[in-house]
Amino acid sequence: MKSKLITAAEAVSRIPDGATLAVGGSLLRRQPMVFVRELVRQNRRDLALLTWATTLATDMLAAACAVRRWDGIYAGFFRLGLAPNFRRAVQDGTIETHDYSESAMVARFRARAMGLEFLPNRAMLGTGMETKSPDAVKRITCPYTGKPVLALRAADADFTILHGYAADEYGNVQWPIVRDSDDIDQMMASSSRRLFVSVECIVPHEEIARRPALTYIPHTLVEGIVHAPRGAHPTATDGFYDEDEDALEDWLEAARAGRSAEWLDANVRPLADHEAYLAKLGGEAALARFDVTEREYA
Amino acid sequence: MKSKLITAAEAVSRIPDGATLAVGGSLLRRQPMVFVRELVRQNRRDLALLTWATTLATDMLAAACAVRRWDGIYAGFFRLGLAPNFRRAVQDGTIETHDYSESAMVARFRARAMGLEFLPNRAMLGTGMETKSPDAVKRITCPYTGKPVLALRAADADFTILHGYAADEYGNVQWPIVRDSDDIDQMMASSSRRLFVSVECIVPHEEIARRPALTYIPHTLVEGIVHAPRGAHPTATDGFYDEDEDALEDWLEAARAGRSAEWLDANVRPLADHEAYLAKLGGEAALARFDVTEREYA
Amino acid sequence: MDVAIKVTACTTEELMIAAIAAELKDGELGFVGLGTAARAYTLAVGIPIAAARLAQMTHAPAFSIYWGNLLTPSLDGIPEATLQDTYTRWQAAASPVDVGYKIDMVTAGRFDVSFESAPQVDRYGNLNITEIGEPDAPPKVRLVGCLAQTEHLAFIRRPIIVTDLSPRAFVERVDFVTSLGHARDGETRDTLGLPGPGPELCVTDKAIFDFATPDGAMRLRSVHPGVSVEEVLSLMSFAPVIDSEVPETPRPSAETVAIIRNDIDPHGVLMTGSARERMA
Amino acid sequence: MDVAIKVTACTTEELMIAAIAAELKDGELGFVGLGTAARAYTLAVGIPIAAARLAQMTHAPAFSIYWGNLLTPSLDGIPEATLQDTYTRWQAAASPVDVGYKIDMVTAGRFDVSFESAPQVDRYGNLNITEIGEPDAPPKVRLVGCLAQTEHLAFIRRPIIVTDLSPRAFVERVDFVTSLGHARDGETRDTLGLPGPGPELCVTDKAIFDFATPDGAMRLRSVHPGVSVEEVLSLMSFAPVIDSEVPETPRPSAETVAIIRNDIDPHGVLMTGSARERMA
Repeated sequence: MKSKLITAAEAVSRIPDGATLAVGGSLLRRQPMVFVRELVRQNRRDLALLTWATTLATDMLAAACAVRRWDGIYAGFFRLGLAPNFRRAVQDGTIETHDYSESAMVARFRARAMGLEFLPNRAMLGTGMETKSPDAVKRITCPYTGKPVLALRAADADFTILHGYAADEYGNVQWPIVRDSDDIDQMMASSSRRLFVSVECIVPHEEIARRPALTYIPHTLVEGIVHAPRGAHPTATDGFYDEDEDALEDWLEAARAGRSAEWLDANVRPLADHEAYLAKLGGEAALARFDVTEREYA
Repeated sequence: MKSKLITAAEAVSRIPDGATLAVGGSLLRRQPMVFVRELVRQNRRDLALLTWATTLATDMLAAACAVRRWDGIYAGFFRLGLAPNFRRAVQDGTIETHDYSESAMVARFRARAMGLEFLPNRAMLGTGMETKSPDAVKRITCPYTGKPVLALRAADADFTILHGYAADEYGNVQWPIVRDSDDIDQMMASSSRRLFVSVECIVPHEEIARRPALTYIPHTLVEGIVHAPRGAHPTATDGFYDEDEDALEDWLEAARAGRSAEWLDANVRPLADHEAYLAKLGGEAALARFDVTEREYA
Repeated sequence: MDVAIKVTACTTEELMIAAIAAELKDGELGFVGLGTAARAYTLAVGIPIAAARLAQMTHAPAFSIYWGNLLTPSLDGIPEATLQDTYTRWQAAASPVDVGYKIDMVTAGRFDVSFESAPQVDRYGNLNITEIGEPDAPPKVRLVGCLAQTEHLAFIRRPIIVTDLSPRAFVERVDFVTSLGHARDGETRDTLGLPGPGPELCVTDKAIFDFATPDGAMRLRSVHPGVSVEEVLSLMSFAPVIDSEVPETPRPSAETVAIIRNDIDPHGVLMTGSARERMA
Repeated sequence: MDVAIKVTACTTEELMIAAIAAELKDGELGFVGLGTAARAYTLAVGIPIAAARLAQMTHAPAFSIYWGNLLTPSLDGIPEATLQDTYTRWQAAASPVDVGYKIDMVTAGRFDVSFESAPQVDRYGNLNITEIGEPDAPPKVRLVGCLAQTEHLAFIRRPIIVTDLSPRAFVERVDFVTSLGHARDGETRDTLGLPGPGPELCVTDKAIFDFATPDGAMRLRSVHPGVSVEEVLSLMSFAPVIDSEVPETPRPSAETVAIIRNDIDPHGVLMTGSARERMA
């Protein structure tokens, strides 16, 4: 194995304008914000996003005018409401949307992870999604029943960005025993071409090797691993820290008022890196209040 | 949740002659021997087996003339050689075989777990398996590439028998953190209609609920849970005990000599149940020597 | 005992909880989704979870739910906070390693009942949570997407719609079909081969509907106490099938109301978006 | 230092190990399967693992293998016992919860190299581990099945066949195609759209073959020291393509032999089915 430790800036510098990008996390949990903020800093344009239930990651990229297309199951802010920047961009025609139900999106990622061009799916038969994305949704006939079934095209991301828990320097990423995995991060990793993962902590390989069943992303899939404590802030990382609701509300207030561009100019673009971002928030002294009480990783 | 604790005899009494039966475990690990021995005792006939890499379970059922058909990826005895009874029955035409490669068998179980009639697969294109089982392997055309792809029919087992680690009385079965899961037990459970699981130990529900991510078979899938310590003997249960190689060799010696029917008459049919089986082997005093040194479950 | 046990009045939400709980059977498995924002959370999560717990505490002790990534979460004592760690540490029977297992359970037909809220519901029970506007143009209003609502209506045996009655929500024809009800443009569940029978009930703040009609159109099953058929009709953009006699939705007993208030949701966590006004 | 370092002679297995190790590149991922019974275990598991470890210790420190359910198992120090608990507790980078992940990695083209042993190999590199006999009748000899060998030849970039040379094994046409080589009955990998290029090498106890011919037929690449082309041909039921000059398989250096004997497999666990006879 080879060390794959890199910086977020280096990882993002490899992602060109126009790339198709799978973005991990679900709802207010494990949004890969370190990479997202770096994409904003590096002024990336014209991205096509593939997501599960996405919140801040997509809304921030929409605010930065970085997105031309979105495929996913949900874009909003969970209990905090809708995603203002994403919504406006969709409504004014800047972002093209391709909607998929959960089993359909799972089928698309699984197909790619299995090396297949398509997987069959029946959930979207007769819905608006069947005709909305004809390039990736085709009706075929089941050779056993003669009934219709949809062939859903494999999700093909050029790059994949995820935020995870603990990893060794080689890129073996493990989850805690008690966790919340209502997302498709593992599936996105299995279907990735070029994968970057930020993690809360780097641990010795010996710790990984002791419990190999906890490795949900193996080193062979990873191109770069980024050490980024609190990397999902202001969203949560289960087992590490909770959401920063004030920060989320602050974003949403600016977003609803149409001031997100200014917000990014003030709070993201001038900061050199994730360390500077954490320092601006007051560092550990201010952020430790979001920590969960029982942690599996120190 | 409702208690689902039953005896192996009760579980097997619900499986009729002629049933299609998915049989768990892989190689010399977690063969569901408690159910297999009970199937022999109850003199079941005409079974169609669906297996992963099967060893003693299939060879013993073949010796008992209980099998008419086998679908699977492997039937042998791993480092100990071939499966003598199975082999003879196949060669004399008593057992019909339907061979699948690993991704093909996975596709068949996944299809059923996903509620689909088929999944696509390319691995078996151009092989002997493509034409051997025309009822479950049909060539179709990929709607995206125009290339051939095989539609593999969902595996449809009437009953599924597995041997697991620890469960609560409701049928939530958990695995240890360090384990060997080179099998498709979880997939077989997810694709089952009527599922019976024997386990090494029954633990309080509170212990299960503390670490829900370790539950690999949830109670909603389970019809009956059987408390059967050393239930995989003479094969191993990872995390609990190793193979009993002498017992395996004893079986193979009789099997190679064509004396398996007599062996079953002497060592399986007269014993009332699993407790009697363990007692005949000398009980804990004799069997504790196979225990692994580090155990997660007491 | 608390004095609440003597109160015969109940809130609309308590009536809805009791009505839904009555539909849940012992040993069944229900799917609870998620709700964006306050009222949607109450409709999609709060009311269904309270109904599930009420069923467990009364006639259906072995009724289970799947919520988030938790199968059969313990519902005795809903915590006050619902930040991430509450979900992470929630006691449950299972929390699969891969959300694919949950969605497979749905598409394999392993769920009995589910709960749906939607900004648009139409005559045939089609639901829209995706976008409002004309086809082939950017939407006038972008909504959240699809989630698993599509699967619920396609595969689950008895989906129950839980949505407030309003002319904007109850439309003749949804702008976009996120989830197929009983028919759309001549295509039926049967011609498509969808395994589930489609939505069974629609529980609102004013009345309960079903789809027990030859063509699967919505039918008024009962009106809540104090609500007239005319009021119901005034809150819909289409006319449902109405039988000659429309019964009243049964009021929950005082005991049931007390259980909801004192035992199931004492902190009001589940009803954050509820007005909690009392019914007469 | 051990005196073994001075020995220039080596066993056939050591020669095979060194020849295979030379094919493994830094950073690549190899698939090691399983072998039924003694000699098959040596060919399918022992020699490949020793070759992988030799590559790691020499020119390819970041060469990884997947073996059983272990991704990148530690190979420094092969344990003496190989009962279940040895595998359960083996240190590794990952051991996925579901064997489906491993097989998906194969079908998605994530493996560079694999190692195959088979009772029947034919001119085009088709392999048979399933059954021997005529089609449409019970087999004369039932073998083990398919395992993932089908996937190896379909999807992996450089499958390496590792099998002892004998007329019974090297046949004109395998009775049953478990794994498709370069052609069969006019159907080619190309018409079928198989992603991998097919078997690359065939390493035997007497010679090494490749398939560097216009129609993908087997070609004699080198003969082992002390083995003649005639002897090779006498051990095959078909004639491979033979160039005018057939080189000798390179002998491993004394250092390499010492590493194999002293560091990689000091207990002889990997070579349980090996005769360990010394070559001249």
